[in-house]
Amino acid sequence: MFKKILIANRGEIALRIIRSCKDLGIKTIAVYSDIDRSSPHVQFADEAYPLGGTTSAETYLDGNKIIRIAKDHGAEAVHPGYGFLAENAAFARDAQNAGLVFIGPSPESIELMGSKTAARSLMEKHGVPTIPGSKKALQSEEEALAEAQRIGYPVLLKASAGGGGKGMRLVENPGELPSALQSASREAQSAFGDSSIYIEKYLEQPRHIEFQILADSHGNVVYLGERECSIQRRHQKIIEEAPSVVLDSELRKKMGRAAIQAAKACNYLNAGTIEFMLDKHRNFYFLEMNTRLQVEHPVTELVTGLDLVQEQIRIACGEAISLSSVGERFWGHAVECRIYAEDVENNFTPSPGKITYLKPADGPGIREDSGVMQGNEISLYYDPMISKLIAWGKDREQAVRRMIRALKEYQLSGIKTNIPFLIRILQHPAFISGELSTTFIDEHRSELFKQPVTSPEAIGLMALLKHINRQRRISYRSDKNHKTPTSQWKMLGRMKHSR
Amino acid sequence: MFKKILIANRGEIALRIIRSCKDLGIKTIAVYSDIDRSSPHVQFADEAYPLGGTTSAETYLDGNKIIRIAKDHGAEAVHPGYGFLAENAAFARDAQNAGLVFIGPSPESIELMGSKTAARSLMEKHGVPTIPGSKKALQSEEEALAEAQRIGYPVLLKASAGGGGKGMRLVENPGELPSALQSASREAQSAFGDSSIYIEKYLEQPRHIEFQILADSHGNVVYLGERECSIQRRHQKIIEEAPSVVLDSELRKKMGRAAIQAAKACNYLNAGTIEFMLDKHRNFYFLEMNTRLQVEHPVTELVTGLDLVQEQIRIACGEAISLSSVGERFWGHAVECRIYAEDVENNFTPSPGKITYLKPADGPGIREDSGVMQGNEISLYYDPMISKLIAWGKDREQAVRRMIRALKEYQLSGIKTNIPFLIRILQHPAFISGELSTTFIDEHRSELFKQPVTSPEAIGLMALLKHINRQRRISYRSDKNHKTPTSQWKMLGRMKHSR
Amino acid sequence: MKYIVKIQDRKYTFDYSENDKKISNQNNEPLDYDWVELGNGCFSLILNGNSYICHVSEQNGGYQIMVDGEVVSATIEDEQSLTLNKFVKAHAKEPSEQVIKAPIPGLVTRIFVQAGDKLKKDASLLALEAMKMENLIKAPCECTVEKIFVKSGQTVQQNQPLIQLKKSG
Amino acid sequence: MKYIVKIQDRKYTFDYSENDKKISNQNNEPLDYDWVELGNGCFSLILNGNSYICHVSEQNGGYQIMVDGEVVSATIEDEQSLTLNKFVKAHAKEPSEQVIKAPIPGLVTRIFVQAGDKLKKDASLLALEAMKMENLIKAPCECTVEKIFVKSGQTVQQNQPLIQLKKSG
Repeated sequence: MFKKILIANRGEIALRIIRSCKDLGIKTIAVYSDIDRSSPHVQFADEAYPLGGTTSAETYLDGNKIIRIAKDHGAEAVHPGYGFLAENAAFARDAQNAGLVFIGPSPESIELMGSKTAARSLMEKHGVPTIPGSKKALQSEEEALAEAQRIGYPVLLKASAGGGGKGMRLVENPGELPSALQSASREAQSAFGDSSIYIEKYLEQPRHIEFQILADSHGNVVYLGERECSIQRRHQKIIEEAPSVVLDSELRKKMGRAAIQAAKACNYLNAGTIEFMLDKHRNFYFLEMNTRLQVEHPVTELVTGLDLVQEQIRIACGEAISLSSVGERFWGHAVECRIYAEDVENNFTPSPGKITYLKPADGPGIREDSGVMQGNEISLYYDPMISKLIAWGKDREQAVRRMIRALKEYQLSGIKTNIPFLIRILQHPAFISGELSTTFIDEHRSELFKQPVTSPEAIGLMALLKHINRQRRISYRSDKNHKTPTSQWKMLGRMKHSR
Repeated sequence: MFKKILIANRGEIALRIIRSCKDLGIKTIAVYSDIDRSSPHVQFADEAYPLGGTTSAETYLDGNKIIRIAKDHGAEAVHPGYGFLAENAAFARDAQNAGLVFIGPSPESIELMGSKTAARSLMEKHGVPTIPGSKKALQSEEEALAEAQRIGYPVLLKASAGGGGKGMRLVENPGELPSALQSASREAQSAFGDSSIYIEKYLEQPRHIEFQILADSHGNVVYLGERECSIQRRHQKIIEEAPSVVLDSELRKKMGRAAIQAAKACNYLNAGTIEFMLDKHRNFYFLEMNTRLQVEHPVTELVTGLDLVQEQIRIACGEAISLSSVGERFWGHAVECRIYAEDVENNFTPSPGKITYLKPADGPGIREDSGVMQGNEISLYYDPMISKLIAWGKDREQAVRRMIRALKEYQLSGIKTNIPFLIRILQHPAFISGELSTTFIDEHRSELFKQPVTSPEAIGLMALLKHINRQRRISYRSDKNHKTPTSQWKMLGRMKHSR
Repeated sequence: MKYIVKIQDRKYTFDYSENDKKISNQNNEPLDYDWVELGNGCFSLILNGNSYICHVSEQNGGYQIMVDGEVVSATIEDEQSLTLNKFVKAHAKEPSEQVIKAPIPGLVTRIFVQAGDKLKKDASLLALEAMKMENLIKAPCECTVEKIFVKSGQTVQQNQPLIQLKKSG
Repeated sequence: MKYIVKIQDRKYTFDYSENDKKISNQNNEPLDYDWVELGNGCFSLILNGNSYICHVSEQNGGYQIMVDGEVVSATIEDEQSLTLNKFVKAHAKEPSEQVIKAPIPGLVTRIFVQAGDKLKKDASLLALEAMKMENLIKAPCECTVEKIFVKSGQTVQQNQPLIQLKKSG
């Protein structure tokens, strides 16, 4: 087993990896940008070294700086988390050349699956179904128009190097295509340094179902069941669950086998995810492969009992995976909500700022993977995700009810978050009955942006009492439910003395 | 299902019950003493009413006040939690007479098992093995001396009405007996209003193994496996786990059947716990039955997937339990640590005070059932337990490692706690190898009260930096690892602007 | 003293007595309340036995209240200021000019309009990139572009003026 | 300025320069440190690349440091005060009288001794009940009881004097 690992990431995922390392008795090195000095991942690592600078390019994307720190301080391996350098083949190669173990697949697998068009071709060659569309990056507006005509509107434009909804556009008719293509291309360039865009058939009411796989260096490949991630806004997942209500054992086996085929097709090593779209006729199509840990991996952990980060580390150490049929039977049901700093009413735009008050939820069935502390700042420089709340229940209903309870308990002030919006989704009849699709939020827009339900009189009174007592700390109880006002003052006096 | 339940308790257990009610869609009523106005159970209940007063007798032990509030505000049932009125037959009867459902067993069962000596006789009649000793309350010092002589020293004095280590004394020889008897008797009078004491054989290196049972109104009685609660200080449990490392399937079945026999002997209804002592020859003896939810119930929840409070409510509603063989197979392993406000070095005396800083642990495998918020006071009036931290792992090793990680992450200031002591127990080789007994802490005293391991130079520096900068908030980085000191000041300036 | 609390589009009137701290609502019913600060802007309110835990912060002269996972904004006026404001409003005309400000800090990646353009509602004005996402800023109504304060490639702060529009008609 | 930090029974000397904020340890090695307050008395220290999160609070003129689940007490003296203290100590004799104070608030349930009693180490002095638990207060050394300040049944505050003892021999 490794003695020391450098974690080339920040936020909740860095802290989450540190925790798994501690549980294995492995020392950890954190790296940090200037504005992350006060972030939890820096405090909870055994060692921490500054990267110097603030932008992603100067810090968490600067592979050379990170490799140098790893070598200087005796790390044997690097865990890239997700995002940043996690799917950067050059970094994986540089790390290996520097004598470090990259905790992930080979640079060749990353490259192969990193190009969405190349990945599609490979899948087709290996009999994994793909969505109809152009196989390669579009060369011109004319080609895009012709291709769209061939497969039929609506179509989806997607970044070749992309993921996470960046550089993605839905186009309903030929008139919209030229400007959508330009804007997607610009976004792709800025996010991935590659402006290539491809086109594909847009599926109606599709579900996003993905399979978690593990592959070791002894040739074993297993799947750990699926996650349904259909609830998305701006093409980004916000609620994920495992298992999916729509899969039966037969379909799960069929998709699981396809996932293993996909992994084998690129000689995959370590943890990876095969994303599929499932249409209403229960046809599934390969979407892409994420050659890294997913944001939503905790729901799989809760229903399989595995620690996926520990599995990653063991595989990277050369150990063989010793799992059998974990992909078929699950322990209850798990749901994850991503808590984002964003302004839901304003098209989910990021809402940066300082967290002035934070008291997370806890209690039965609740796990939190958070990357922030009270006083931390959600900046513009990185992803605006604050925390992941994960609920487990013996069935889906219990998991969802526990999640709603936890979201209502969660207290965070200073910035706008999507917590109220998440609660409205979870309470929506269509969500409760499991009628999900990637267009869920658009379909149910009118009910999801409804007004709050707490008594307006109580809310009004809260504002008034704060207003009246802005300058002093008061504690007042009207006398109806209590013996006399006097006893209240006595009580306060007593409390002061006992402090 | 009930529409509204009153919770006749405080602290973590009141909040924990509120959470289960929320998950079932049941409204909750909290009651509170004057000094508990700012406690979480008051904030998270749907309704809250003051009991008026501070002492237990004026508040959480005043059944009449509580029943009146329940009736006035439309509660259909009362959940007593543990402690206070949970094992008070008169309260259960009064509640029923007032038309409320008491969520627990019948007053008759409570009475029967409430007297430790009557319970022992009943068990012997039903073939459940008990520890050799006097069957009834001792009438005099002479009787005590004679009885002790008969069963042989060492002997244990115990309160007839007791539980939780109160009124309990270990006596090694006849010379110690008179004063121990007086002091135990006084403590029993003050804790339970009953000074009766009985005597029994003291088992050497015994383990405390208890069985969780559920009994419904349709005649079904099941056991949900065992909990090992051998780690105790001052005769009170501080670390509990499920399953126990010492039980094999055969012994588990044997003890489980005895537990069901015990429950049937007193016509038991709802959740209850049969406590056994297991000696080194694997003989087990009935210790007592707790006719209520236990503090340590969460470890059973984590390995069975059940919510025991919800099971209690369903049974109280007349539903039949639908569980089969849950008592035989478990999902991984769970450990609970009770975090107490106490001064470990000073014989575990309570350490009351205000919690000036609180940031609990979270992350994979960690559940917290807490009853306090930052700013709350641990008072002298009630039990000094602050919180329960519970860790789950796929095996015992992982659960224990996660618990150690969480305890090290847990940050609480203002009062002394037993956190450092808990860590030293969990890291002790005898604990790791599962060699537990109720005398564990005494046996390993010299290693458990060892000094800290963090670099003293670092600790010294922390004190010095706080000392130097008492008056102002500083942020200083020496320049060795960073480009220039200037860039640090620049960074700070940048941060200020973006706030 | 009477206070008017505005939550979204609705108004609630409360009467507060400085002397005995009693508060009655718009139906002149006295409110049975118990209000305790738990710390850090976090409060407990028990109103007619109903318990709420909330976090109240000041925001743009009003208040933001977080309760039960929901966030609500409220503004408060007392009798006197309200009377004054009504007078001012009655004598002012509705402004026909509007300055579009940056809703978030970010980078202006593209400007789609120029001064003098007549626009329909929801026409794209400019693209603002923040946290790697492109955000389109659109026209709030039919209007004419009056002034453009920023250039493509420019970094802007939150609330920095971007474009001045004049309402059509 | 030199500072002496005492942790349990060991002493650590640091040299701190007000000008450049540099600190060196007792071996005159400059320490590479980075110290940030995270809020509420919670601090982050990075010392030679090792990261610690700690909570430091003032306590009886010294400091209590909580780090990695452990709690350590420290006291600090600077050169000047240390020299002064040494002088005072050298001229004072060790006190032979000791007042036993209540370690916790509680109720005195029983007093086992009376003035004039000669006691062995660990002899029970009195019983103090708090949080429903009886706590025996014992003699710290061989001694004689000089004065008893409390009565059975009396409620006492933390640090309230209970009994005055005189060390034997």
